[in-house]
Formats: sequence, C-alpha cells, structure tokens
Amino acid sequence: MALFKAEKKAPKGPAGRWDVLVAEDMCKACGFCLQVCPVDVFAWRSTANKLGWLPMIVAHEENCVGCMLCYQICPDFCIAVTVKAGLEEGAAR
Amino acid sequence: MALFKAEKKAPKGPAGRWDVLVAEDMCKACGFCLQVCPVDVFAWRSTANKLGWLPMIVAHEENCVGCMLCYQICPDFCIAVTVKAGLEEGAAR
Amino acid sequence: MAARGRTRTEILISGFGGQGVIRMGQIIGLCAIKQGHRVTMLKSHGTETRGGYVRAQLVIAPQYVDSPVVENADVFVAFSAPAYRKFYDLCRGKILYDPEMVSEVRTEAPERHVAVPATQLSKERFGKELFANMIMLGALTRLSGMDYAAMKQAMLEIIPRFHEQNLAALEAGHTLATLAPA
Amino acid sequence: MAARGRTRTEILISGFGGQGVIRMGQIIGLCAIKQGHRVTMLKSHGTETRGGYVRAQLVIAPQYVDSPVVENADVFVAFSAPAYRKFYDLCRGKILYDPEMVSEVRTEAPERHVAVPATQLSKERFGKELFANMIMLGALTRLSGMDYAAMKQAMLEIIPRFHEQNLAALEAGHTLATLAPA
Amino acid sequence: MNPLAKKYLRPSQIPTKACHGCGIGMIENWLLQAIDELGLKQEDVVFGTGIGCVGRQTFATWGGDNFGATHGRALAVATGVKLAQPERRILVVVGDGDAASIGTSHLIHAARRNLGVTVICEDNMGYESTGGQFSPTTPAGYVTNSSPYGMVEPSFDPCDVVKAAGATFVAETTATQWHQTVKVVKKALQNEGFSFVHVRFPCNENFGAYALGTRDTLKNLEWIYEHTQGRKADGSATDFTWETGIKHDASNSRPEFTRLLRDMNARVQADLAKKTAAKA
Amino acid sequence: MNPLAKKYLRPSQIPTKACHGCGIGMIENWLLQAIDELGLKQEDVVFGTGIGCVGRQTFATWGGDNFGATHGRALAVATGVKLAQPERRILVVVGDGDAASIGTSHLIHAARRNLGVTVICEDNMGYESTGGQFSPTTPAGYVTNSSPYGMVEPSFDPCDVVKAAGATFVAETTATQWHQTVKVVKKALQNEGFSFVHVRFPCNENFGAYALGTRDTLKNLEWIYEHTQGRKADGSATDFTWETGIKHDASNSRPEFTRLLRDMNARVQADLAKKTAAKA
Amino acid sequence: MSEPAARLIAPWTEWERRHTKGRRLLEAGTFALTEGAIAAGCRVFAGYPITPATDIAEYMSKRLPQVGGYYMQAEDELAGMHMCAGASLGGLKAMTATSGPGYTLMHDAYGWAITNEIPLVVVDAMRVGPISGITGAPGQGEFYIARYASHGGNFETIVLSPSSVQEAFWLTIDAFNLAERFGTPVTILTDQVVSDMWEDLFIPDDYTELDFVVPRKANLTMPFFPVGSDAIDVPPNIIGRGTGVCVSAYTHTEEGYDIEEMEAQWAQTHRLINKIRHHRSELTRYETVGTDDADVVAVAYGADARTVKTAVLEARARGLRAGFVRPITLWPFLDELFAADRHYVVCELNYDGQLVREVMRAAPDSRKVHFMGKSAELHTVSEVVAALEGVAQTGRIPELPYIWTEVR
Amino acid sequence: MSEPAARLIAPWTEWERRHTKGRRLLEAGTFALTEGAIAAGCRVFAGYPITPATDIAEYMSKRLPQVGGYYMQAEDELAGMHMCAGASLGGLKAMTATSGPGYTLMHDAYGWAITNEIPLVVVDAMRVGPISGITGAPGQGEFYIARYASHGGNFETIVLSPSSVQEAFWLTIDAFNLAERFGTPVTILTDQVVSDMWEDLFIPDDYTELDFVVPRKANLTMPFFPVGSDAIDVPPNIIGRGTGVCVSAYTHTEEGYDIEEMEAQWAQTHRLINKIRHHRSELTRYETVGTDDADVVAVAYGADARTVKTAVLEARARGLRAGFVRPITLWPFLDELFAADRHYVVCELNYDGQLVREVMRAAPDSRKVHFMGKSAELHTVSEVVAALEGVAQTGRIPELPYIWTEVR
Ligand SMILES: Cc1ncc(C[n+]2csc(CCOP(=O)(O)OP(=O)(O)O)c2C)c(N)n1
Ligand SMILES: Cc1ncc(C[n+]2csc(CCOP(=O)(O)OP(=O)(O)O)c2C)c(N)n1
Ligand code: SF4
Ligand code: SF4
Ligand code: SF4
Ligand code: SF4
Ligand code: SF4
Ligand code: SF4
Ligand SMILES: [Mg+2]
Ligand SMILES: [Mg+2]
Repeated sequence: MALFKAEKKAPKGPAGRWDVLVAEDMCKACGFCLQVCPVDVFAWRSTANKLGWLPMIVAHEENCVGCMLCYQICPDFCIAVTVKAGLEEGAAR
Repeated sequence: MALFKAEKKAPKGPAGRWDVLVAEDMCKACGFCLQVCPVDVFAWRSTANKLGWLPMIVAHEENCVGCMLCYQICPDFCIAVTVKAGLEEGAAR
Repeated sequence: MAARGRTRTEILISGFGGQGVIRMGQIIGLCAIKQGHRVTMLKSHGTETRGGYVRAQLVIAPQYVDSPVVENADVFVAFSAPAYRKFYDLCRGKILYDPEMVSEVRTEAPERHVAVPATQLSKERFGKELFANMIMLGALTRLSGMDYAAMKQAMLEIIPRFHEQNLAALEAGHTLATLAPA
Repeated sequence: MAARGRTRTEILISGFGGQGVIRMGQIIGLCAIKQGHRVTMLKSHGTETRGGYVRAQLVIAPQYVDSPVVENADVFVAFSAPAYRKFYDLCRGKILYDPEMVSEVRTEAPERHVAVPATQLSKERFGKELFANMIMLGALTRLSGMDYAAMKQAMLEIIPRFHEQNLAALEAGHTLATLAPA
Repeated sequence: MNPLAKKYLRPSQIPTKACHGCGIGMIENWLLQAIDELGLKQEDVVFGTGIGCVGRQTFATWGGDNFGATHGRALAVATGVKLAQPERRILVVVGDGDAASIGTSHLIHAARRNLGVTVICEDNMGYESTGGQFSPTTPAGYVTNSSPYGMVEPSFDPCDVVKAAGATFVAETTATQWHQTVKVVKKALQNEGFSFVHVRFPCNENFGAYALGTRDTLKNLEWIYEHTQGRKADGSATDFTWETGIKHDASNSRPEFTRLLRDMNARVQADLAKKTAAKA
Repeated sequence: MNPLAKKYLRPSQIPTKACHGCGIGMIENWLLQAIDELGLKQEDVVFGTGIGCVGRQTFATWGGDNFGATHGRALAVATGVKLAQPERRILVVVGDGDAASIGTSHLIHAARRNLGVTVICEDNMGYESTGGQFSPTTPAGYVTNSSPYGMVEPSFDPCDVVKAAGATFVAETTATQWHQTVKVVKKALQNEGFSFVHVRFPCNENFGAYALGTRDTLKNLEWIYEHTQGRKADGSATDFTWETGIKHDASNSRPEFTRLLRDMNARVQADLAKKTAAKA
Repeated sequence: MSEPAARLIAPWTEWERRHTKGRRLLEAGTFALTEGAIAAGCRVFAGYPITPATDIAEYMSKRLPQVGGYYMQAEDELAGMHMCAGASLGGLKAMTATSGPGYTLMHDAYGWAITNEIPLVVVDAMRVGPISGITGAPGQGEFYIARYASHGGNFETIVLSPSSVQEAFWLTIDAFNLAERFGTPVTILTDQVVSDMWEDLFIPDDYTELDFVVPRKANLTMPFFPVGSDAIDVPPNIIGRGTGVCVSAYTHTEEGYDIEEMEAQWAQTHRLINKIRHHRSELTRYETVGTDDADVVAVAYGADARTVKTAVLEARARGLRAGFVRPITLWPFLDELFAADRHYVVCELNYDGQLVREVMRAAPDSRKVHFMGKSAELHTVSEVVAALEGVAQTGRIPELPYIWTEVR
Repeated sequence: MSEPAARLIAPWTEWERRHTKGRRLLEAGTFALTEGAIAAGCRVFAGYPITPATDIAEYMSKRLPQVGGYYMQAEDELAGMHMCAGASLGGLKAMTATSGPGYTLMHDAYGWAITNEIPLVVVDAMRVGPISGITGAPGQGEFYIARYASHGGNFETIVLSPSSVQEAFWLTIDAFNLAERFGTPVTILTDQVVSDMWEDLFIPDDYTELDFVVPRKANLTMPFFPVGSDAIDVPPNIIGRGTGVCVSAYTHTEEGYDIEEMEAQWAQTHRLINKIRHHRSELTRYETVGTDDADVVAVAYGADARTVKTAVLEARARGLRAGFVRPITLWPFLDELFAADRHYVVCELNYDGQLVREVMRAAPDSRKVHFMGKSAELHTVSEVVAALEGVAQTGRIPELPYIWTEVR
C-alpha cells in the first residue's frame, strides 16, 4: 500500500464544510498535499510565486472532508484547514 | 567470607615441592601476598629496599602448596612460584 | 584597464540556480583549454536556495591568469533580472540576455545589448526550458567568434546525456538570425 | 647577594614524601604571617613516588617577596640523603639534618651543620617516626630564634590531630641539649 | 498559512531556505502540535539547534528564545542553559551527524545525567548540508557522496545508545508518522528528565538524489513510508525496516539532573547554617 | 620476579611508579597470562594506552611496540594503526575517565565499526592521576575530591553503552577475579572485532583515601571483593553489587572493520581492472 | 643606586586601599583564583580536571554549593566551556579552568562566546609542552593561542596574567568585571607556579561589600546585536526570559538571524574588534620598575616576573641601569610599554619565543630585543642578572646552561 | 614601464619542466589537492566533512580504494587527525582536510604528531569567521593558529599556502615530501577560493614516474628519538614492526620512555625546533615581482595574491614603482623578504590583521607597513591599485569601502 494512492476514493465524512487555505507565496511545490488529498482539492498554479516555484492552489474546496492530511504533510506551513464560519467544529466531524 | 581470611587453614596439597621467589627490590609492601597465602610462607623484611619500602620475604617456603594466589595477586610482578628442580609439574599437582 | 585588456578575456554568466550557468561556464572553459589557453572560473551564488543568483566568472588568457575576478567583463550573459541588475556595472562589453527572463534592460547602451530568446526557443523547439543555456552558448560562440567545432566537442565531453538535443540547441543559438555576423 | 640578604630569609626543607616536609613549611609560613611578615612557599617534588624528594622553599620578608625561589638558603633542613646532596649548594647558612636519614655530611663547613636526631627521638618518645618533623621544627624554631609560642599556635591550626604528641615533639626539638643557644 | 506556525513561529523566518519537499518543516509542524496540545507558550520553551540543515532550517523559526550551537555542542550548551533556567523546557533539534557523530559524547552524558531536555534527532541519514556524505546512521550499501561504492561502515541506531546511557524516554518515528510523532513528542515533553526522539525524514536534495537516485519529492517520501511499513507499494518486503515506536519510557522515574544539584545545594546550605548557628 | 613479566615486559620499566597496592599491576599480570596462553609473541601485539594512571603506569612496560595517546584519543590512534597494521593485535589499556568520559565518542564509534581492537578499561572509579575526582563510573554518594558532598551525578556502566553501539564482545570483572579476568581477556583477544573488558580495581592513594577513608591496601582490595560478591565480611549485603561476567559475546559474528575496507578495495580494483580491460 | 621608580597600574591597587577588613591566610594560587571568582559572583564552574588547574575545580566543587552555585564536571573541556557559555547566556556568571591540553579544546566554545558576546572567564594554568610535556612544571606556551583563541579571525581577545597569589585573587574579580563590561570571554593566562605556590593572601570578610564588582545586567529587547556600535557596558543577552533572543554560530543580524552578506560580516567584525580596541585604556594593567632611567629593561610576565624583578633590583644594586616591565594585560598587547629605544631582555618560559616577537614588533629597534627562553623552571635571579650585565656590557646575552636566545 | 623582474622560488618550477607527459583539465582546487596527495603516495585520508574542504573528502573516498588506500570518515576532526597520526605511525602516508571550525579541534593531535615526529599533511581551507561565519566565503583567519597549532610551545611548524589550482597540485606533493623529510605535520593553509575555483590543471599521466616524490622510510632501531640531533631526513618510527618503539604524549627519552626532567625537555625541544630552524633554506618558497626597484610592495598570499598581483602589474603599467611579494611558505616566516626599507601594503582576508604583524616585526620600519584587511571577498584589482597609489603619493591607504587599515 503506497503512501500516495493512485486512485482516490473519498473517505466518508460530510464535505463542503471546510475552508482550505494555501499560502501560495510560501509554497515550494513539493506536491505532497495534492498527492495525499483523497478528494482532489488542490491543483497547480501556472505562474511562479516569488520563491520561483509554481505553487499549489485550492481548486475544489467544496470537496474537502477535513481529513487534515494536507495540513499534516505540508513541509512549509502553507496550509490551513478550518471549519467554515458558522459550522462549529463538532458538527463538522 | 572475606578475601583475606583471618585464620589460615592449609588447603590439601603436598607441600615442600615449590620454589617461591620474591624480587625484594621490586616489592612495594602492599602485603597482599602475606594476607592471601594460606600457609604463611611470607614475612616482612625489617630493612627498607631501594624503593624505600620494607619488602616481603619468603620465610617458610617449605609450607608452600603452590596455590599460586600470591603470584596472582602481586601488583608488582615480584613473585615467582615454580616446581622445585627435579619434581615435574604433574607430580606437584 | 589597458594593461589587462590586451591579454585577457573576461566572461560573466549569471542566472538562477538550475539554469545551467555553471555547466555553460565549464564548457567554455574546457573549450578554451583545448585551444591552448589558460582559464580560471569562479563559481559563486547568493544565499537563497531560489530567487538568489548563480554566477560564473571566467577569465581566458594566453598566459597564466593572475586575477580570476571579473571586474570588467568583455561579455556578460544574463539569465535572470536580478542577475542583470546586480552585475550590469561589471561589464564594459556585450551583454547577452534572455528577454523572457530579463524584461527590462538599461537604455543607455543599446549597441551593447543582444537579446537571445533562449528560453522561448527552448520551449518551442524542445518543449522545455532545459536547453536554453545551450542555445545561449551557441549565440555566445558566434558573437565572440570562438571556435564552434571545438565548443561542440567540449560540450559533448561535459554533458553526459541528451547529446542530440544539446547539439541542436547549440546550433539553434549559433544560427540565430537576430545576431549580427561575428 | 647583598641586596636581598638584608631583607629576606630563605628556608629550604627537603626529604622523602610522607615525612611531613610540606606540613612543616606550612606551619613556619603561617607563623610568619601571623607575625606580620609576607611569605611565599614553593612546593616541588621529584618524579619517583618514592626515592625522589619533596621540597618546600620558603621566603619570609617584611615586604612583598619578589622571587619565591630559594637560591641562597639561610637555613636548610635535610630529611634525606638524596635531598641533602641535591640541595647542599643552595644553602649558605645553617644546615639542620637528621643523622639517621643523612648518614654522610660534607666536611668543609662543620660549623654550619647541626645534627638533629629527629627520627630517632620520635621513635624513642612516640614509638614511631611520625613526629620527627615536629621535633625538627622545634629545633629550627630555637636555632632561628623564631617566636616559639606563635609557632605552637600555627602548628595547632594546621595539624588536625594528635595535638598532645605534636606539642611534645615540638618541645623535645626545642629543648634539644645538642643545640647551641639561639 | 498553518495556524500553529502563525501562533508559534516567526513570520520573517518562514518559509525557510530548506529545499522543497524537505522533511524538516513537516517535523517542526508536528512539534508545534505537541507543544500546543500541552498548552505551552512561546516563553516556556527555549529552542536549541545544532549546525546542519536541521539546525539552520529550524534556527530562529521558533518565536521564543533560540540558540544555535556550534556543530555537535548543542547539548553542552543546553546543560548550561538548564542550570541557569531550570523552569524552561529546552527543546534541542539536531541532525544525525550533529547528535550521533561529532556530538556523541555530549549526547551520551546528557542522557546519563538525565538532564532535563527534549532532544529531537532529525535523521536524514547523512551529512546533507555539506552536500550529502554518509553518517553513522546511513543504511548499509547506500551510495552517498562519500560512499561512492556503497556505505561500508556499520551504522547504529542512536536510540539504543542513549537508552543504554540512561535516557528516561526514548522513541523513534519517521516523517510519514505524523500522529505518532506528535504523540511521542508530547510524552517526551512531559518527562522532566532526558528525552530522545529519533525521527527519520527524507532529504530530497542529497540523500534522495544520490542514495535513492531521484529528486522526486514523492518518490523520496514514499521510500521513507515503505521502510517504515517494511513493505513496498507492490507489497514486496523492503531491504530493511525501521522499528518505530516508544523504545523506553521511564519518564520521571528518577530526578532531573539540575534538580539533584539544587537538592544537594539545599542540603549543604542547611548543614552550613546549622554549623554557624552552633558556633554562635 | 614474575616469569611472564620477564618474558613480556621491560625490566627497566618495572616496577612502575604506581602506588603500592594499586590494582593496575595485578591486571597487567592477568593480561600477560591471557597473551601467553594464546601463544602470542611480543611482536604480535601493539600496546596502546591513554593518559592517566592506567596509561602512565602501563605505557612502555610492554616489551613490544607501545603508544601512549593523548587523553581520550587512544581509540582514534588505534584506528589508524589498525588500518596500517591489520595483522597486529591491538591492546588498548585505558582508564574510566579516558575511555568513558573524554574518549566516549571514539569508544562508541570504534565499537560501532567493530574495529579490531581489544579495549581493557581499567576502572578505579575516578580521575586518580589528577588527585581523585569523580568520573562517570563513581558510585552514587561516594565522596571524592570533586564530590565533597557525595557523588551526585548519576553514573553509568560503559559496558551497556559499547554493547548498544555494536561491540561484538563485552565483559566485566574486578581486581579480585583473576581467573575470570584471564579467561575473558583470552576470549576478547580471540574476537577479530571490537572487544571491551571492563575491570574495576582499587586505587589506594585517592579513591581509597577519600571515598573509602583509608589507604590500607588490604581494606581497599577487600572493598572491591565485597562489592564483587555483594556481601561484606560479616555476611551483610553491600550497598550495591557489580554484575560481572561476559555481558555480550558475538565474537566474529560480523567482519572486522578494516577487513570490510580491504574487501571493498578488492572489489573496486577488480571492477576497475575489468573496465580498463574492456577499454583495451 | 637610588631607589628606582616603581609603578603598578591596576584597579586593585585602589581596591586594596579601600577594603581592608579580612583575613590573612597562607593559601595556594588555585585557592585565590577560586575565591576571587566566588567574590566576583561566579555561580557556575564547568570544567574537566587537569594539573595544575584541578585544585580550582576541587575548591569550586566545595564552594559553589555553599553559595547556591553549580559545579559541573563536564565530559571534556569542549563541553566544559560550552556549558559555561550556556549558563552565562542563561544569566549566571561562569568560569572554567584548565591547562594547555584542555585549553586548545576550547576554541569552538571561545568563538561561539565571542561572536555572541557572552561574558565568561577562562583560566589557563600553563604547564610546559608540547602535549602532556611535564605535568608539574611551569610553561608559557599559550601566549599566542590565548590571543587567537578561535579560528576565522575578525575578533580581539582580552588576556590577563597574574604573578602572585594575592594578585590572582584581585585579578580574577577584575577579569569577571571586564567580561561583563566588554561582553566577551576574558582569559586568565597563569602558570603552574602561580597556581600551585602558597603565599600570604588577604581575603575580605564580606564579599557583598566589594562595591567594585560589576553585577550581571540583562538586555531584554532587540537589538540583540548592537550593529555598528563599539560601546562597552552593553547589557548581555539572557536566554530563557522569552525575549525572542537568537544567538548562534553564524554571522548575524541585529535580530540574531543568520546572514551571509559580507556587509553583515563587516558590521559584526566592526563591533567585535572595536569595542575592545577603542577602549584599550580600560584594559591597561602593568608593572614597571626603573623604566625612567633604564638602558636595559627585563620583560617578563606571570610567576617568572617574580625572579626577574628581583634580578633587576639586584642588578641595580650592582650599579646597572636596569629596568623591569611586567605586562599584566597580555592582550590587547601594550605596545606603549616598549616605545623607548633601549635594550629589552625578554624572559619567557618557552624556547620558541612568543612574547619576544611582540616586543620585537613594538620596540623601535628589534635588534635591541633579546630573548631569554627557558622551560620547566623559573629563570633564576643569577641567570637574569648575568644576562642584564651581558647585554649592558657586550650587547648580548652570554651563554648560559638551558637558556635559549635564538628567536629564528 | 619596463617588464618587472619576476621570481618564483619553489621546487615545482623544476618539476614542471621535467614532467610534461599528462592531461590538461578544467578542475577545482579540491581536485588538485586530492590528486597531489595521491601522487605523493597518500594512502589514508581520515577527516570530517566541512565546507569548503568537503570535496577533498569526497574525491578521496572515490580515489583511495582505487589505489589500495583507506578513506575514513571520522566521528569528528579530533578523531580524524589522530587516525591519520596512527596510520602514519603504522607506515602509511596520511592526510586530513578541514576548515577553521574543524581545524581548531586538531590541536592535541598536532601536538602528539609533532612530539612524536610523525609525518602528516593537514589541509585547512579557510573560510571567514569567527565560528561558522559565512561558509561559502574566503577568509584568512588561521595564519597564527597554523603556527601555534598546539599548546605548550617548544616547537616549530611548517605551513605552506598555494594560490592556484595548479600550484595546489604541486604544493601538495611538496608538503608530503617535507612531512617525510622533517618528520612533522605540514599544514597547507589554503582558502575557499583556491579550493572551490576551477582552473586549467596539468596532471601527469603516470604518478610512478614522479622521481621527486620522497618515499616513506622506516626507522627500525633505537634511538627512537635522536636526542641532540637537528638532522632532517631521519627515517620515521613505524609501529607494529616489533621494534619495541614507544611513542607518547610525554616528554621522552631516546627510548621513548616518559621522563620529567627539564634537561630532557631541553633535549626534546632542541630537536623539534632546530631540525626546522637550521634547515630553513630547504623550506623557502615564495614569489616576487618588481622587488628590485619597488618603492611600495604589496604583500599577499593564497588566492588573494592573484588579484593583488594583477593590481601591482596594473600599477606598474600606470608608472608606479610597485612590487609584489607572495610568501608561499608562511611558517617559518620568511623575514628575509621584508629586509628592504620601503613601504609594504599587506593585504589579508581578515580585519584583525595577522600577516601584517609579522611583516611589521620583520620590516626595518614598522611605520611603513600598511594594513589592508578585507573579509569574505577577494580584494579587487581597483582597490589595491588605489591603495598602492595612495601609499606612493600620500604615505597612506585612502578610505575604501569595506577595507580596514587599523592594526590596533
Ligand atoms: C566542527 C565542525 N565540523 C564540521 C562542520 C561542517 N558541517 C556543518 S553541518 C555538518 C553535518 C551535517 O549533518 P547533520 O548533523 O546530519 O545535519 P544535516 O545537514 O544532515 O541536517 C557538518 C559536517 C562544522 N560546521 N563544524
Ligand atoms: C585534554 C586533557 N584533559 C585533561 C587532562 C588531565 N588528565 C590526565 S589523566 C586524567 C584522567 C584520569 O582518569 P582516568 O582516565 O580514569 O585514569 P586514572 O588516572 O584514574 O587511572 C585527566 C583528567 C589531560 N591530560 N588532557
Ligand atoms: S483536509 Fe486537506 S487533504 Fe483532507 S480532504 Fe481537505 S484538502 Fe484534502
Ligand atoms: S504541501 Fe505545502 S509546500 Fe507542498 S505543494 Fe502543498 S502547499 Fe506547497
Ligand atoms: S603459592 Fe603463594 S600463596 Fe600459595 S601457598 Fe605458595 S606461597 Fe602461599
Ligand atoms: S604482593 Fe608483591 S608487592 Fe605486595 S607485598 Fe607481596 S611481593 Fe610485595
Ligand atoms: S539538503 Fe536535504 S536536508 Fe538539507 S534542506 Fe535540502 S532537502 Fe532538506
Ligand atoms: S593514584 Fe591510585 S590509580 Fe594511580 S597509581 Fe596510585 S593507586 Fe594506582
Ligand atoms: Mg543529517
Ligand atoms: Mg580512573
């Protein structure tokens, strides 16, 4: 079983309740978040950031199920995943 | 049970078959041999050697049973215990 | 400085890490050695892993080179805007720059500026930027009148892989229409 | 050397390790300090654990002592033959020696030699050699005319145990018949 | 931006100059989670580092007080700091070369004394800031820039040695075990005495390029994952497997070192007071 | 005079300057017995020492070749000597301070590499040649000249650490175990790789005087005996007991370090030859 | 000959006048060095035993717990000085003590402390070398090493050397004061004779009354490195107070962040060098005798200066225009003491000649600088008198047993 | 102005003439240092990686197994040099390489090797300090530390410094030769620029044909220490051959036994110092330009001498009577190069001023010795030309950015 699974199957868990934020100017484009995300929230940006990398962007926030894998794996402190305003933590889990 | 036993009892083993030699000029008078010898072979010399110690001498070689304790314990390589000429090792044991 | 101008050629190459700046310098240096010249090359880099600069300072001369420092470059190859700005004043000769990387250039000495669209060409011809440095090298060889055959030879010795593409890139740079005849 | 002779008293004490040479020096030094003098004491020893020598060099003066080295001892106390031989030339004054330890002495200056049978006395009086150094100190105090009471006081401060015997030993040395009156 | 980074780190110092895909940042993220879950504040923790990528890419990122010691000496400096600031938690982040090669002696004796520090040994299996040479933890046979014919020196696991020396908490994880790492670091920080956490992580630039033959960040992290699991993606067994987990937990089973000294001082001063009282 | 001393030592260098009743000479006597029983000759053994009483009182006594390294570095020097003289047995005799304090790092990494040396760590539980300060092996609570209020630093057993580091033979005895010491030293010398023998012995002059309160040679050796047995003369239990005996025996279970290097060289040169042959 | 003019330039001449309540003991130099440190507020000693500095460690292990301080017996000297640096960074005054073999293991700690401006005191009780040499014999082989106590250059160091037990006591307090004021390690370069010899020693009864002791201050805000300033009396940084201080081995910014710009290197160096060079007057300590009228001046420091001074007085008593110079501050070197154009006889306890090279550099005519090297024993009065007479009469030092006069 | 007289005094001028069969490459200084060692017969490298010396270790790890040698990656630099000493004692030529932070960890190994007369080569590729400083920038901060490479005094050291990649190759062989001939560690004090720069490099095809390489000899009998002799070319002791050799850290007798007599110290020192001082002519290596007619002479060593020399030529082209001195042998210091009474402009890559102090000592008039310190970057030709002109015209160096001219 690979760390970065080829075909993605969304784990159960209500989607659409999460704010996913990537600090694009801090991103070094390792690609970990993209690979680890079970529901393809991330995508590459086509223009370089000030570090000279083509950074990651949030493409499909609505898919996010708040598994936090991206947050855990990002080596450059870029990612924040938070419950959307109004929906309290408990409900989200 | 102390290392240096107060009262001595000669272990079995034929005596009188051993040459016991102390290099008196090398002796630093620690007293170990005297204490460890089960059959009181050793005694103190009353005059200092060139190191300034009152060294050990062989007083009762005839008592020696060849247990080799003195040889093992001497910190200054002073002691030689050998089978008397003529009596081969085997017989001595 | 007259005394040195006569006897030495100074080449300054600079850009981002990963653009093949040092490789380019190595090839030029080896080529010169093969032609019996003496060569020095200083490598240096800014601190940032990215966004900084990589710099190669080459000095080529018939006899032993004393100062290896390029203080008055005869040629300056600029692969990035920061590099162009940082080292502009060290050049009193031709400046080859990649317009895609160096968008603005000083206006005071147009005759010294030569735009070599290496990155763009590399992308067009090979689908990636990887060969921009060889295109630039081709152009430099032509402009500075260095021996093209010898340069090819040196390149093949130094670069382990992709010989066809690299040769093609060198050729592309060497035959660039925009270049004035050597 | 005249210049120094006036102002400083040099005392050299030497013997085997374990004979209390340093202790003796400490007591003399402290005694002098208590009387308002300045004091230095160098300790040194030969390398051999035994058979070598231990040496105390004391300099006592009214003002700050510059050189702490005894080059011309006013008094030399010899507790062993090697010590006597090694340091004889450093003394130009009285030589106190223990005849049991120093069997042969030079003949050229009998008036400077004082035999103090400290070891023998110690064995007779106390059954062991341990107190020889205090007997010697008593004799030295008398000979050099140092303050006896102060010396006793200093001794008691420095030696932790056996005060009676040590005092008796000091007394024995101080009252030795063989000594010329101070 | 990672909210814990916002809370604990220095905006001006991140992103660091670490290469992309380098595990150093991941591990620091997990340290922050452990610190946060224990409710520690910036001023509660002194952050110490050594020299090397692990040192330079973490030094001064921490929002509180930082020290970056010379190569190998972080634990000696930490010993002094702990004497003067016993109330602070001292977190020492060091590389494998720094901790287990040039710093071996200081590591061992800090463990023996049960000094109150938490050591995070971030192990990229080589000297990476100097361009990728092998270290005492490089696995057998792997090619580095100083083992061109494959690593021939036998390697060792620093955990075994610090445990033998007397460390009261010892654990090992890898850069693909985020939950476990947060968990053990929390436990480590709860031990008053000497804690040692050994975390293997991928160096993309050097170990990846030379030992694993790629700078593909995914492949290199995958390699760590496989050797953590003991199985490759295709299910076959890896050439070796790291034993991760808590290897020794005697937390708070014996007094922290500087406490021993403080207790002794109290005793000595009490006796002294008695004596002077007696005199008077 | 001891016939083995006649056979192996330098008449001019014994008796040494060691104090009377010092265990250093006893242990050397037992080393000679082990060497003799293995039929080794003077020229087969390079005798290396550190600095300290254990170093100075054994240096140059051996009739063959001797080196006395600077304090703590004996194993680093031995590593170089072994590279150049792989056929020699290298016997390194060092004190507890030399081996387990300032020399810790070299000891650990020699063990990790399984370097072909036999280390005899003669442990008098302190720095004795400097006048009797405590060392990492001084038992808890004992008074030395640098622990006037009793040893407060936790101590450790070097055997545990070298074992964890990878030593292939580890044993511990004391100065009252002559037969055992000869036996384990023989085994140690038969291991091609790294062997470590830890022998506790009495220092009469300092440890005896300050920690045990006497310079009575008999009392001090008796103390060693009691703590080897775990029982006092009166049959009561001692405050602690040393676990003696063979602690780890993996002799010749893995190749000696310099052999690994020689094998690699052979491989490399063979490949090179192939390549050049192919070219031609 | 008339009584020669004698000067002792050192702060403790005044301290001694003002503080007279105390005991007079017969004690060793190691005792004085220890008590001086305690009196100065030293609360951490971390070191590793070595003859002839071991007694300092032993005294410390007894004294520090009594005053609430900490004795650390480090695993080696590298650890020892780094522990001191850590402790001082944490706010406690700290000291280590060693001899040559351990001293040269402290170079990286020196550099770290110097770069981060950490106050420390390091005692090096020199013995004769190279390497173990003779453990119980005096040497002066670390004169230059004490100046260049770390690699990489771009710093100055402060090195003091006492010549008596009493001076060792006062000078140790002085060393701690200078460490605090200049924010740097201060080295006490002493020798086996001063550390092991016993002398009458005045010790004040109550250390809290020593009003000249510089207390530890604390800088609790940015800048943590006063870029561009050459000021002294800058409070040192303290770690563990949550100020966000950053200290490291790197060339750094005023925040303490690592930086690799030559401009930053310049700025850092500017401070490290000039805070010392621009306050040299605060560092001047020396003793001279008869330098007003001398034709030939004997130069020595440490214990060796004791016999040399006696020899100078002796020579003057014999009618020679002899003078005596004893630098107490060894670094920054006191060039001004050698400005006069006359003969200098430099006595050192080493055969290679170290101090003599600095005198040759500073003196107007290096040909008039004579070397008188010896090892393992102090120069004797008679030797030095003979040398002074020889130089005065023939311009050279006569052949003397075990005396070395070549410098190259 | 007429072509200036130029001299290069070094053995390799002759080697180059005689050995011309080989390849011309574009390679780095670290490569040249490595190949020079291999060519000289080095078969053991033991060290610890550090920028900018790491590449030497990496090259060695590849090359040594090919020639039957051993690459040891030591646990630290202390171990590294001791391993080298052990290997050389065992009969194999050995080398280590490091930079400042590691260099100062080798002091006890230096002392041990010096005392036991063990041939070794040590490379210090200097970077700017103190401490880590700037890892990728050149410095010259270990000039004095290389001389005083261990504590205790009573020894001399041999230190050489190359200024080009080609010279690094020849000089490394020379260093190994001197180590064998003098029986002592020889230090190659180089810098980040020489080690990292690439230049055209001639490498002989067949090292076995280099007839000037001094092979390892072996002393297999007593005396193991030639007391009283100042001879060179004394075969070194070899351990492991059953000769009963004794080597140690102690002052020793001719049998190698430890002894604590000052007479023995004298005897040992006599040899350690005089075998070098009395054969200084064997150690003289330097380069000069225009020193015959120069009024102002620029002095520099290592890579920095490259730009300085160009500046001198430039200045002459402008009509200035400028000269150039590049000591290649740094220690023993070549006083004779500074015998002429003229202006000296000493260029160094440190701000504290080290080489300049020796020039001040050696030159007739220290007031005419000018310091031009810089850090982290080579002096530029224009800077040095400006300085030479300034000194020629006004007697002083003009204000220049990031240039330091104070020595005290
Ligand atoms: C005394 C000393 N020796 C060597 C170096 C060079 N150096 C810097 S970091 C380093 C080792 C890096 O390895 P590690 O500790 O594992 O950290 P990493 O870079 O792998 O994270 C070395 C050898 C140094 N700075 N100081
Ligand atoms: C670098 C260095 N530090 C310190 C010393 C002083 N020294 C000599 S031997 C020794 C320790 C002795 O302890 P150990 O190794 O146990 O030997 P022992 O004397 O107890 O037999 C010390 C600290 C030294 N010679 N070199
Ligand atoms: S938390 Fe991150 S990884 Fe998990 S689903 Fe949301 S975006 Fe994907
Ligand atoms: S994990 Fe972080 S650094 Fe990597 S690509 Fe995603 S956002 Fe960027
Ligand atoms: S061998 Fe020694 S101990 Fe045994 S009986 Fe004979 S003399 Fe006594
Ligand atoms: S054991 Fe040896 S040294 Fe001790 S008394 Fe007997 S003979 Fe003498
Ligand atoms: S070199 Fe390796 S360890 Fe260092 S920052 Fe880059 S990836 Fe991380
Ligand atoms: S001091 Fe102790 S260890 Fe050293 S020789 Fe004397 S008894 Fe033996
Ligand atoms: Mg690493
Ligand atoms: Mg010991």
